[in-house]
Amino acid sequence: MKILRSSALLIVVGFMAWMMFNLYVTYDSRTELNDVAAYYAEEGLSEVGAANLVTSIVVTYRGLDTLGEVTILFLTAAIIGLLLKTEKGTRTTPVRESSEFLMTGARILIPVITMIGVYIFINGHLSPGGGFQGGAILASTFILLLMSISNKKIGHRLLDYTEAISGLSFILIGVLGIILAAGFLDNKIFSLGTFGTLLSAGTIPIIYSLVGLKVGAELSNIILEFNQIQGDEDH
Amino acid sequence: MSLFTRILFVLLGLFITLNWGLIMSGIIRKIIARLSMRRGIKVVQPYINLIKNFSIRSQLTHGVMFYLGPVFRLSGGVGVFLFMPMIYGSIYWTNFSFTGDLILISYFLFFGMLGMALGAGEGGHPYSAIGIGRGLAQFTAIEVPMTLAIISIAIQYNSLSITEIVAAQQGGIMNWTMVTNPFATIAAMLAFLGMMGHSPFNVVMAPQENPIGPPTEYHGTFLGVLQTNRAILHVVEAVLFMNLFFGGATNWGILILKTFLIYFYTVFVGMVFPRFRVDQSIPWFFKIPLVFGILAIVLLII
Amino acid sequence: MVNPIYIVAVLLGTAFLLGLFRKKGTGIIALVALAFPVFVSASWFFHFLSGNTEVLNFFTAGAKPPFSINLQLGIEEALFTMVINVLGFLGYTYLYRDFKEQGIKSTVLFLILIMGLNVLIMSRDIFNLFVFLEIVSIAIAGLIYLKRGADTAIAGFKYLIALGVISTFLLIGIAFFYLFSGTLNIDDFLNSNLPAVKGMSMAVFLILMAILLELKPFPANGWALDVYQAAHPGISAMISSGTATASIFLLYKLLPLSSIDWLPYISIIGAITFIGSNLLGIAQKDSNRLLGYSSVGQIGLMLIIIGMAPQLGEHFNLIFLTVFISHFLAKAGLFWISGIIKKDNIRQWSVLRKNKLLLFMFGFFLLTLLGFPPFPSFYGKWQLIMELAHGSQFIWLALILAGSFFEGMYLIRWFGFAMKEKDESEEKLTIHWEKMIPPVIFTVFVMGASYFANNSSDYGHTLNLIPIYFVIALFLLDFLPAFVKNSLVIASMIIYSILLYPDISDDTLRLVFAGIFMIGGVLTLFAGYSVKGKREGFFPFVVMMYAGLIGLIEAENLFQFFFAWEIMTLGSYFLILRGKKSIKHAFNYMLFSLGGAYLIFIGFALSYFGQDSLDLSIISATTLPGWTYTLLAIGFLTKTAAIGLHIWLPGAHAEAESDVSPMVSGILLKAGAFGLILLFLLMGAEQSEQHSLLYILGWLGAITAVGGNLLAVFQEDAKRLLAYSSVGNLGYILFALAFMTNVGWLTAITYSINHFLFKTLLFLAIGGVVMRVKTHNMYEMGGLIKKMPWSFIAVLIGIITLAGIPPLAGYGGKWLFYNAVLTKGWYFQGALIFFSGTIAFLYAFKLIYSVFLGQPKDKFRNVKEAPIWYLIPQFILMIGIMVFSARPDLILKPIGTMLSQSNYFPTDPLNWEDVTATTNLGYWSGYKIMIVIGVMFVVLLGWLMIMSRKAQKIKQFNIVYAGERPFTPGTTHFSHNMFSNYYKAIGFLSWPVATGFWNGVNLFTHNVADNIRRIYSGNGQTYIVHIMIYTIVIYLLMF
Amino acid sequence: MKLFEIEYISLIAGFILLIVGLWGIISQRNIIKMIISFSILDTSVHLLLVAVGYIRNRTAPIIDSSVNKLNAANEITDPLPQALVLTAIVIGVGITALLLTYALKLFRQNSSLEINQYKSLKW
Amino acid sequence: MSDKKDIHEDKFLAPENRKHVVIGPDGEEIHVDPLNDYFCTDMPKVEKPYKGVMEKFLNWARAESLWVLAFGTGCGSIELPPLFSPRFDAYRFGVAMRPTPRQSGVLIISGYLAVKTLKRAIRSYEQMQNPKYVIALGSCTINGGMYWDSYNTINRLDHYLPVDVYIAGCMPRPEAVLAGFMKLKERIKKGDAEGANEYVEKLDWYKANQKKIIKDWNMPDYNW
Repeated sequence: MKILRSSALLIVVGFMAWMMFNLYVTYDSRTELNDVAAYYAEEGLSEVGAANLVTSIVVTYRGLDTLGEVTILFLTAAIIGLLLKTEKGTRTTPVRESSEFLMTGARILIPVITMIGVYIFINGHLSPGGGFQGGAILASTFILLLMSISNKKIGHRLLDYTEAISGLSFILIGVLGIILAAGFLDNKIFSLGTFGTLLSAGTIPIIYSLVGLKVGAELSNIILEFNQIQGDEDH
Repeated sequence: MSLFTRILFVLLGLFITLNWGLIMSGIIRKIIARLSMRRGIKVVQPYINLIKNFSIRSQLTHGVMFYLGPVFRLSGGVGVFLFMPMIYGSIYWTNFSFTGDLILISYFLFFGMLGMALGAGEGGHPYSAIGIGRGLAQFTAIEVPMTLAIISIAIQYNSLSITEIVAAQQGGIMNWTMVTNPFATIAAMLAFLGMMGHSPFNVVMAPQENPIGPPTEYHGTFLGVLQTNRAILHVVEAVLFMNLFFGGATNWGILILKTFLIYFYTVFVGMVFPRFRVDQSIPWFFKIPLVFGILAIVLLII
Repeated sequence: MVNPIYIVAVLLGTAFLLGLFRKKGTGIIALVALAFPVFVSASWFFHFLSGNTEVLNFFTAGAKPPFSINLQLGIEEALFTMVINVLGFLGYTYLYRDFKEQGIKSTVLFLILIMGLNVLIMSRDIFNLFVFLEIVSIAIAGLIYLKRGADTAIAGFKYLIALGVISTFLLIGIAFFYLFSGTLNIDDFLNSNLPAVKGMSMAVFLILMAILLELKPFPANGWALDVYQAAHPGISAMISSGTATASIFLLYKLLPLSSIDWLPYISIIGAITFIGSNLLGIAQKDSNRLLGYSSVGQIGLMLIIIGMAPQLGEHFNLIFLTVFISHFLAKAGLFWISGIIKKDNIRQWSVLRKNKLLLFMFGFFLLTLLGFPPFPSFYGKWQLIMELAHGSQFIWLALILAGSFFEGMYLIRWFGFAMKEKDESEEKLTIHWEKMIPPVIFTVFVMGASYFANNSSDYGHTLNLIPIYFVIALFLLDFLPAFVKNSLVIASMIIYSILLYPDISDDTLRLVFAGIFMIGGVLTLFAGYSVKGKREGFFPFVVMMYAGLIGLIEAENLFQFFFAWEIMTLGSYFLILRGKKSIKHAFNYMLFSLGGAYLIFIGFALSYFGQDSLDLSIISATTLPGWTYTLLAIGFLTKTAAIGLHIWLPGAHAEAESDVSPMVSGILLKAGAFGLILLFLLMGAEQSEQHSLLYILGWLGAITAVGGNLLAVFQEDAKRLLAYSSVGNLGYILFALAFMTNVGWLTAITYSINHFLFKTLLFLAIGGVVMRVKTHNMYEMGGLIKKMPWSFIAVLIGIITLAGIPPLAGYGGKWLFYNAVLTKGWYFQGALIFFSGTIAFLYAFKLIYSVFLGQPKDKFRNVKEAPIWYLIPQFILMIGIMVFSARPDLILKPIGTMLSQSNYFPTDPLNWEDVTATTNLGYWSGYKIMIVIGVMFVVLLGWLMIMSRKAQKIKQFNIVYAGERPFTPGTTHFSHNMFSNYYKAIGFLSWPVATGFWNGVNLFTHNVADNIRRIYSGNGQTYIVHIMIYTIVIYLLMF
Repeated sequence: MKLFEIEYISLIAGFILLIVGLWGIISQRNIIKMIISFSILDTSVHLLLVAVGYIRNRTAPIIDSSVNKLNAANEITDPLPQALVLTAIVIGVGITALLLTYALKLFRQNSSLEINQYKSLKW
Repeated sequence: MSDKKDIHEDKFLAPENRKHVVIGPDGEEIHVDPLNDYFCTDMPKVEKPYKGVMEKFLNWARAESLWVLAFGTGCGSIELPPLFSPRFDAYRFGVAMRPTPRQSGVLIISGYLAVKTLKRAIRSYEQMQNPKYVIALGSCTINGGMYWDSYNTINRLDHYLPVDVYIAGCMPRPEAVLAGFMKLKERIKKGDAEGANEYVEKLDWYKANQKKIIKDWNMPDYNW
């Protein structure tokens, strides 16, 4: 029976593989940028002013996607909160205090990692990196924090506020784009600044900062949610 | 002919029919008695019975419909008489046959049956209802060969008018339907056996098991009315078959002879065969008479 | 005009903003936020509606597409965003309380869901679509858990994992799409005219496949069905109406990407989904899952329509929009109702009866789904079928109707449960007012949509809706006492008849049937006066039925005819459903009616093939006569309950209320006869190729007559007996019509009139009796003549007419029959007919004897005569019978004259000499026969009365009993199994072959459905495998 | 050999991972393993996306000193897929997190992670 | 004593003849008293014969058309069928058997009459129509015959029914029965056979006699 099932599944996956192979054989390596990409390469600098073209695409050209992306994380956090709501705060067994080693390490590392994270999202328009990456790093700080103070309770409020305010600001900036510039999420609300400097590329650094904060807060939130039900497995 | 004269002749005809019906049943029973080596009843015994029944002093009634039952029954019998042309070629004895044709008669036969059924039903006697149930059930089967035969002769003569059918049979025995359309005749005459309610198709009355069927509760005057009807109806039914299959009658003498023979035939069969149950008689009608009926039509179509 | 991007901004902003709040006031804020997009999209929609056709593009990021993402807003987008936003607003209102319980986060999810749906519709960038599709999916995945429980969790898991796989396909597709096209913008791609490469079409295949899978095609939709079943119904409403709308629009939007012609495949997928889901619905008992199947089925139908778009041409919009809006409104409404009553099993929906409004809305939405007139999808379906027929897509036509039929099966069954199943729940139905608002508003929307659909349909006519307005008015007046409404209905019917008369006075045939419908209607309504109280929900449907009947008379084209036919069916269904034990029978009735209606529909469609007008006359010019006529004939025969199709009739007529039975039996059945008349007329007598059909119909009529009458003989239920008798009588009519001769048709019309007169009379009389004795079983009655003499007289007259005994009118029919049979030469069929005529005696006697004669029963000692309002119509009918018996020439002469006209049957007419009818075979003088028999009867009666004037009245047990006395009345009344000997003899002819056959069909369908649905094993992995296999199969089909 | 070029390798790796992921989803009974398989599936798509955007011998799409601003179009790889993959990753994270949450939920309710134990909804 | 009698009567009243209550279709209670409700409780009247020739003619007809109720009570019933055999042929005298008392004029009590059978005989007799005649067959009907001291056989039939003709013998042969018919005819033609009216006139006496011997009366006083 088991063999039968496996072979049946194998046939299905085999067909799938064959299908994908058919797709694969249509691929031929690229030599040229296509029109759209070429436009980004040529006009991106002047239009957006960000050295990192990926960032200018992510934040500006495809800003709506990014908004959606942020929303997805936001959604995820909200859903996890919703799903795990009833199970929180019932921790009965006291959690072992974190080890000295971890606490000390965390005390040293947390500022450093936070700094790196902030750096990454602030410099998103200049170098590889950006809001998501920076946010993720920030969230890792939070994990460390959580681990080091495992016996203390951490409220959601700060994270929620960060999330909400940064999200709102993101949208506000987007709306300002309609009012002050050519469209929603247009970064040319104010001047693009000097190319290559930190405060260039219009709203991109701001947005990326907001995104970084938001992503950090959201991921942290998710982690927090998971963490808070940890230890309940005993019953 | 004025309406008055017509009514006069109708009444006269009715009188003759009634008397002939009574006498005929007396004769027939006399014959039956002789067949079984008895002296048998007096020929006028039916008259005596009739008088006796009308002379019964006390009467009971179960209700209005019980009362109306015999009226319906007698109306049925007299009605069939009224719509039947009795003597061919005579304007005096055609009764009211101008109002309707063969179909009228074949359906008016039910009028009396229905009335009888209702009256007997009102009596509240279970045997009455059992008898009626049997009678109706059997009648549906009888109707099939009968209908086929009627259709057959209607095709044959291209008419539903009895007068025309009789007219077409004039001029000798070879013109009778009996000869020209033997299958229809056989089918109809087999159906006729059932219609007359003699053995083997007398399970309706079946005195031994079901006292006397529908008229169980009828007595005295009511019974007298029923007997009167019976006398009339037997003759008229015989006349119907005579008209349809045996060339009709041009005068009362021939009518009396032919109806006697036709009626006697049913009694004769009854003497010979034992009684069928309903669930035997119905399949029987669906076998032989039905085949003859179908043959009668098929042969004509071909 | 507000930039639609603000919809995104406001919804998302509010969602973020809510994070700042704790509980207080969040609900109101969210509600306001949700009202905003309604306003925006509606303003745009009306902007476009008022003549602005320019499609607007909104850019983001200050750059032009394809480099940035743009949103497009045309009339289509405006419409779809509008409906979604309205749904969102109402859906939120509906879920207000639940959201309050579950906290802000759920509200946030809902806002984002609506936002996502809006962008899905407007966005023109593929990747952006992907992102927002994921947003919608994830939001749904969270909202599923609004109703907490183990089921919900696993449903959510299955949903997510399936969506994960689907989105993988989508993303691969997008990646390769970008690779080959170099753009992500739809418009840009469409303008660029790139050469079709295989990789490109495969990428598009993956994209479209993912969208299709999002639409939950059968059978790769197990994950979605679980969600429907497990989720909070408020959320299921959003999924079913909201996301499905967005997805189908997405598909519509993305279809042009493909270089391969996807449309046939879409149609095939749609057809499989439509039929498959609806078939599976038959075996389903869980209400939410059933709604899920229905949703999927409806989407299948929409897919078919999209796939058929080229064939439908200019009618596409109407067809699609009506079907879409019906599904959208009705499905959301049904889910909402489901959430209010909180019952899982469809049998438990009887709890709906505790709230009239809910019940009304439930029925309303079901009918909307089913596509009955005047609901919008009726127009859509009509147009669709007609166009398909026009384009000779006959298989599609059959498939669509088959799917619709399956859908009808479970929806009607469900409705029956709601109306009639025993309500076992003890507790009161708690209804929060805010949960009632959305379905009420959607009900109003359905009405509005119906109005618009009627106006925008080619065949729509304001006049069509007049009876509907009347029905609605009666619904609104339902609080009035019954007699007021009854008077109102009677008055309106009389007035309408008077108004109608000039229109049809020159067409005797129509006049006769209009007379039957209208006079019969008024007479039967008289009986309604005996009902005390309000009689809620009776009069609207009476009006509906009669409006349908009259609509048939008035119909000038196929559309009007079918419209009226459906209205009539619907009204009568509701009337039949009112009976106490009618749940099963009304279901059968509706099922057969629906089947019949669909056959008629196909018949009409086939006759439309290759023609341009919808006039009734196109039937005679049909290019596919064999199919058309056969289908139409079977369709009408379903209504006249020809043998084999008759099994719905006895129960439906017998279990209906006392005054409904005469309506449906005496009057409604004539609709089928009228349909046949119309059909045969249009077939034309001279079309020799139809002789075989007529010949078969003739035999069928004869067999029906025998079968119906024979079955009636063995009934113990008085009304059932009469119902079977109707089957038999309609057999006569069918037989006579099939002659296609002058006298034959005269016979049929005489029979129609006769049957109307005596069957209405009998049903009224027996109905009155049943009303008093409260049982249908004849053997329980007996001896009622003394209690109900007038009813007895009515029944007596009725059965004399029924049996065709002279002098009453029934004999005229028999006489005409003989003439017709002999003229036509159908002797053996004729013999069968006459045989069945004698069988009629058996049941006629059984009826009158068992009920009125024999032994009176103790418990019926105090019963009174039937109400006077039952007797009045009976007397009018009796007078009618008497007049028709004495002077048949009054009616038959004009009909004969009309039939002798050149376009009917000029040869061999019935001749009239004064009052005597003659043919070349025989003669019949009803008037004289009446006089002769009357005089004779009176004379003999007088004589006997004189002879036995002194008779002693005696009582029931004063019978001779072989020296004994009867035991009890019950054991003395010979009635039960009265014709057992007859059964012994020819009972085998009454074996329930047809019932067995249809039961077998039913069982087979159920088994098929039950076996097929086992593919939904409940295992999430199996569902993924389904998705993969489905994709592979489609791939293999396409490449 | 074309096949050993980096874009082909990543493409093939992507497709193989895709198949592995699919196989894992449909064959592994354990919910956690299914989620892991989903992650693999997700990753495979990211890999594919990046591979699609790759152009051999070009540099990252960041206009810094290593890129000639005026000739950027001929020196950088396609930036768009990279932007897309960023979004896709986040979405994948979201879905994975949700799946895990549901898995947790299921485990809490039924103390089982076998997918075929959860058949209460069917037919 | 009277108390005892009541109990006595109650004991013999058949269950179905006791008063009881049934529920009507509307839920109302209906009180049923079977003996009064099912049976006509009127008493018969004397039916006066016509005067003169008319009555003579009718009596002739009645005499010539004797319809006998086919009701055998005792061993004598075996003697009746041969009456209609070719050897005796009672038909020729207008005698015929009828299965129902409604249509019969002659009741033949053919032999001993047990109390149980007496009840049936009374019922059958009362159900016959006026004029009606009773022929008692055999000595058992005259004085009890060999059952003269039986505990359940009546001794004198004419205490219970008005007898027109007694035919002595144990058993009388069919010839004797025929002779009895002749005798009956004579009586009818003379106008003497008015047993039906006599029965009505002396109904109280007959009923008292009947009730004295029939304990389980169980029927109305007069069976129409």
